[in-house]
Amino acid sequence: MAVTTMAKALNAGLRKALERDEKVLLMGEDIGKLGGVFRVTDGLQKDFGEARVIDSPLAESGIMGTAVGLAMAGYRPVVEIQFDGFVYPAFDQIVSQIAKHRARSGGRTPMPVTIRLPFGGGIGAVEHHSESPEAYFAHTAGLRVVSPSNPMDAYVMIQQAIACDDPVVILEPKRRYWDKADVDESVDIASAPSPFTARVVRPGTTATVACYGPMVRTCLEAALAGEADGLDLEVIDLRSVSPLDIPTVAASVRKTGRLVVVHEASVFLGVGAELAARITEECFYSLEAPVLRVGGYHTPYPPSRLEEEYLPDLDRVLDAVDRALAY
Amino acid sequence: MAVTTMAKALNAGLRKALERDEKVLLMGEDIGKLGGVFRVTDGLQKDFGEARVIDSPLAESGIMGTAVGLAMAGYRPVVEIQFDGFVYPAFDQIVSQIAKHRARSGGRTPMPVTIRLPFGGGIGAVEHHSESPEAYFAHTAGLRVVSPSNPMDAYVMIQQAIACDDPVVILEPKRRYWDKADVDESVDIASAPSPFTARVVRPGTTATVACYGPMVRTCLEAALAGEADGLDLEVIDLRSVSPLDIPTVAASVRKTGRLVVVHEASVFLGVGAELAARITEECFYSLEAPVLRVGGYHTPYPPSRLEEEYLPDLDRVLDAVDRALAY
Amino acid sequence: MTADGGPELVQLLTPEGERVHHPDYDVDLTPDELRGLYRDLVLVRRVDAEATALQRQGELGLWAQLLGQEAAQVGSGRALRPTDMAFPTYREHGVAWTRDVDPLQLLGLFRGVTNGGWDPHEHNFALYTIVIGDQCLHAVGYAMGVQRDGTDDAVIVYFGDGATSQGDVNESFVFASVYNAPVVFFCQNNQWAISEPLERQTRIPLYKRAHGFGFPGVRVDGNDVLAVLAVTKAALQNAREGNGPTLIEAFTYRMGAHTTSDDPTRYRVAADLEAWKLKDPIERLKVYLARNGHADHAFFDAVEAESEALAVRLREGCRSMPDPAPDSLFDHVYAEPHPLVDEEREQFVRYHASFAGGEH
Amino acid sequence: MTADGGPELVQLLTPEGERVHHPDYDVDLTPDELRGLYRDLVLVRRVDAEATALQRQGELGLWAQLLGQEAAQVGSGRALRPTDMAFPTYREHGVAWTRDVDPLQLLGLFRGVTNGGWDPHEHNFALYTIVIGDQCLHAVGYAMGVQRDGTDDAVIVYFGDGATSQGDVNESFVFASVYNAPVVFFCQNNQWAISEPLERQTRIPLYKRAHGFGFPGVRVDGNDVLAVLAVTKAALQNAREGNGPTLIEAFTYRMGAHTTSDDPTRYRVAADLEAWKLKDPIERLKVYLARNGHADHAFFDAVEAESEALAVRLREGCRSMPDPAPDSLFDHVYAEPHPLVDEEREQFVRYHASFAGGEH
Ligand SMILES: Cc1ncc(C[n+]2csc(CCOP(=O)(O)OP(=O)(O)O)c2C)c(N)n1
Ligand SMILES: Cc1ncc(C[n+]2csc(CCOP(=O)(O)OP(=O)(O)O)c2C)c(N)n1
Ligand SMILES: [Mg+2]
Ligand SMILES: [Mg+2]
Repeated sequence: MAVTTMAKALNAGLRKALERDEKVLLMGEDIGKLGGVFRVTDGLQKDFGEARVIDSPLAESGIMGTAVGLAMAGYRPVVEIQFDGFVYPAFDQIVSQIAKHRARSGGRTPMPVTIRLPFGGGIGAVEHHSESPEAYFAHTAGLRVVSPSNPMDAYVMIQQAIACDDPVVILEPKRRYWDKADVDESVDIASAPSPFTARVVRPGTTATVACYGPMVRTCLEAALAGEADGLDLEVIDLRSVSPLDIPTVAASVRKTGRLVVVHEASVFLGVGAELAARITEECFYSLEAPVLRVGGYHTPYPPSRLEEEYLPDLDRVLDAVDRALAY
Repeated sequence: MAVTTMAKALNAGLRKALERDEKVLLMGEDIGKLGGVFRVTDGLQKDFGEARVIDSPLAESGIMGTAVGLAMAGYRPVVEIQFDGFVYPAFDQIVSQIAKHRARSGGRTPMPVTIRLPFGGGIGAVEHHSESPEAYFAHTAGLRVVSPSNPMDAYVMIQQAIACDDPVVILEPKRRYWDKADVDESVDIASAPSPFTARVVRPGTTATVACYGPMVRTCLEAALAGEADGLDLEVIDLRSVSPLDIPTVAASVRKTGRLVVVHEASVFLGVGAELAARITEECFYSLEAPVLRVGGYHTPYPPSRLEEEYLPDLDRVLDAVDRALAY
Repeated sequence: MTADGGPELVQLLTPEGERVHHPDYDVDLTPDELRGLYRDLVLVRRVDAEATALQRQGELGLWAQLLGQEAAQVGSGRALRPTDMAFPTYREHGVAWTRDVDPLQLLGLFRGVTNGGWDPHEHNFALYTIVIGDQCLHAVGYAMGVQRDGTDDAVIVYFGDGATSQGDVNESFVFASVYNAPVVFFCQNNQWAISEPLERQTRIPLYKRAHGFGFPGVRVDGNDVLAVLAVTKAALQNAREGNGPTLIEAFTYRMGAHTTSDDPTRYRVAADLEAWKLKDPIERLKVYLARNGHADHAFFDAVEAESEALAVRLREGCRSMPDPAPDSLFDHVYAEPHPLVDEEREQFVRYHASFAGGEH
Repeated sequence: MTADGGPELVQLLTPEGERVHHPDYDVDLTPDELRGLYRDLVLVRRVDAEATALQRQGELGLWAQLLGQEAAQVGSGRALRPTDMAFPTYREHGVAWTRDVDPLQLLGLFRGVTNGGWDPHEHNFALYTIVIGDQCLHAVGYAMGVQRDGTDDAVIVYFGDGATSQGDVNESFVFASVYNAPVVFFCQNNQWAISEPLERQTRIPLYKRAHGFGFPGVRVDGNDVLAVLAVTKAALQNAREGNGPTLIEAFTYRMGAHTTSDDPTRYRVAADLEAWKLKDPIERLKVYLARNGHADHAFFDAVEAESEALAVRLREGCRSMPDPAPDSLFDHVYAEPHPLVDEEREQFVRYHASFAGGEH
């Protein structure tokens, strides 16, 4: 048990995965000597060699397409896309090959590819470095999409993603890379909760707030601030955005009667839309208010001097809760 | 006024656009001598020359990226992607460049690019030829996404898309290319209804069915069949999936109290999710039942011998209406 | 571009069936092996013809013909060792044949019964790839796996002239050269990408593309099964020995339509087709075999009979091919349980059962 | 790969400031023009240094340094006519300078005030492109527009050594060659793509990539402003005359970090840097000017003074640069009215007004 950052926890998880299974390979831009621009792969090339921690040419489709081939050859490639905004050149290989290949092969050829994607805003970056593309992947059958919100989950979930025989996109909330918390490296990933389940991170009764990745901290802060106003919010860390853990959210909504979904991605056709549609169907008679959504606007991610205006914050979460309570 | 197919109506619309504005260019694979694999561009290269109707190398990102440059140079490129499943290699140029460029330039550089995308299933094709990727584009701020359901709309909407200073993805329902109807070529596109508005194509009172593109005919057939069971369905042809014409749908739902959304794309994070979320918010107190969705499953599009099982049909639409009415 | 492939063209058997020699490439085959190649060519062409006919009869949704490309495919396919891996496009029926994939499994794909069909691992023959160029990266990745496994297997990947314009194909050249991967890029330049002639993809011969990435490129007469075999073997050997990738441009011609949906009369002239007919890949081997006493009438008759029997088997097999079970569309999407897919399948089964019960 | 660019390297001014001659390329500049180039180089370097400092002081979120690449950028930028169009990456501050873009506008981008900054049409200088390689296709498309306009303008596009691995860059080579577009591909090979050395992108010199696509490639000493000017002018002229694209590989070195976020000590050795310092692009021109009496102390002092004044202006301009209005994030997303954006903007404004009213 040691206090560490999410970036270091991911590093430790990757190291464990490399140790456990010699078929695990890491590939990406600048992940070798540099250890990745966020140092998540720091020291791994030195310890596991250039054949297993591979600096790739600067071509995302190339990374993803060769990962497909490596998977066919029995490897478990873990690819890093340097920033969210640079995953799009690889979109075809992800959507047409990685996602569909297992079904196409009648189950003969699994695609145990893990796609590491530092995502989201709030770090004062230039354009294309703050995107939240999860809806694209979640809408794509054949993929799984998860996002850890804290170091411990990051440590476990990266290993679970790598161990999973399905392709998993793991969205790493880059603004939380430096958040610190306890990480217990002795945990057995097989007996840890499935990464595809949600977790109630704060029980409450007034309303349910569902979120994932970078927004979990924001929503917990909102819940804390809300206490002063007499709000007792239940906060759910979805952890997985595809599949969604509907039973956990529905159980909460049946109790609270209200749901607010929070994410950085644009609200329009964002994950909140699916949750709203689905939860309304599941809990039609329990809902006291429509499911409300807090998220990005229908605009490109703005220049960094405006990002605080764009990103959901504590106030916007509470404002939505207020609106839900006003029904 | 003449009875013609949707493919021919699109051809006539493209011809009009080429005649009207010499900056309009067509680009794509096999659109020249062959006239496109669906003959939508038949005869246009012969009449407008190779400089304006351009057979491109076999590279979708190349098509989309050069279209960006042509737009910067003052042209209005209309690009054809041969089939829905081949748009993904161009995803980066669409999402990171075409969609964002105008905002990036502070409005100085519009991106009047029209992306023609034959989409959807039901034609007995091999893999990658029956995809419904609209949610990806609709979720992307900066794009507009429309889909005509009939020859007349196709004729007008393709011209309106080309005339629009924003990038427009026009989803052409390929299984309806050979559907025939009256087309009035004398219509003035400027005074025609905006392509970004929905249309009530069948008024009714029992429940509202919202759909677009290929599913409009299916839903109209369902409405007709439903009459026998005493159902009086209101059918809305959304025409635009981004933006969505919320007022038109909301007005209908306030009247009927029930909404079923139908599309071929996977339900999970499909357009129906957004409509469900949004309409539930708008019409919370009018809804007698949750918004129900009929669409593709969370699977890759199946081999063609199974596509009838996958695609929403008349029975599935009516089944959803029945379920909505059972609340 | 010279229509005959130019002076660079590697050829070992002329269109007239004359055995010629090349300074860099040669093959030394027994009469048995030569007859085996002939048999392959004939049977592969027959598969193609039957499939085309079955499509016309409505038994297949589509068929992508290989007519004219038999030698390119059989020659390269027979150059492989069983443990080598091959990555096809959608037209490699001849390569599939050399990898012992039952042609009925190809028909299943074009019939719409499956999106895959065979076991890629059993045959060391990947599934057909329809998205142009995607498989080139898969092949390089697989070759990187072979490198790590430490075997001396090699990998071959097929693609067309049109595919050379795709970003993915060029990225695969980068990865293969930078990692020195044991992969052979086999481009069948059949002169057309649907309706687009080669000039829409390149202004120089395609084999030269490799030089821009720092590895060898060679143009071979794609209608000469011996030359293709020799050139491919050499390239594979090179790969095995750790010398990295080679690009082979097999200069050939698509004698048929792009697919059964295509109408080539809209974009190409009959004269070209006539010229290429004179370079038929099967005819020249037949002449060579007969002229050199490597095969007699009995042999040719036996192949013909085998071809007839194959045709019968394909027709019957195709017509009696069952449709997949409706709910199989939910199969194999995920390896591990997935609540949404499970739920959808359940609803699907329940809904269908309601019809069976006559409820609707 | 030879660290000095090898025998193919086009050079007109040695690192020692000696004017040498080349059989294919030459420039004939007046002393005034030579001094102008020197001034450009010095001021561009100063912009870079000031911006780096401003980033350290927290005024910019990031800065991508061009230190060492001044000659490649100024030489190529000055080869352009005003009506030619240039497409930059994120590091072309020197080219921006030659296109009369106020450096403050570059600072605005890295400060996070805008994602664009200048008017591309006014300066014939496109916006910075951050997604590696995307702009290469834009440039080719623009050049196709120029072709259709029938002018004799040319287009230049900048990209790095790392970018050559991207599919889009290679597709741009295909389109440019097939359409014979009037475009010059200007690759600044600064030996590094962040932490990855050139060997991770190619195993042969990059200028040779062009030969695989059927157009000329040339390697020029990127630290020699005269050679860059000469080679770029020739390539542009070629494009104007309808001879299609050229790839120029400017052989140079990134003397600084990739960006201010980068720590190059993790991946490269100090000795390389020292070796490249001896090839400084400014020093050699200064020596040449002084030695040949083209410039005197007064001139060098004047440039120095101008550089100081520029620095002051940048510091002040940057610090006083206002943040954009909050609701400007909704501006210009669409050209035509969009109900969702309009509605979101309205809610946004209302929500913010509620704070102003002290409600929260
Ligand atoms: C990415 C992509 N774009 C478009 C298509 C549609 N398409 C199928 S085959 C083909 C032409 C391929 O030409 P070539 O590579 O020369 O191979 P050939 O068919 O001649 O064997 C096209 C454009 C596709 N399958 N994939
Ligand atoms: C598509 C894409 N992938 C990754 C990145 C992150 N990135 C920014 S610069 C860079 C290296 C670029 O190297 P090079 O092309 O040599 O240009 P240089 O920075 O050396 O000028 C990388 C990987 C990006 N901007 N775009
Ligand atoms: Mg071809
Ligand atoms: Mg570089």
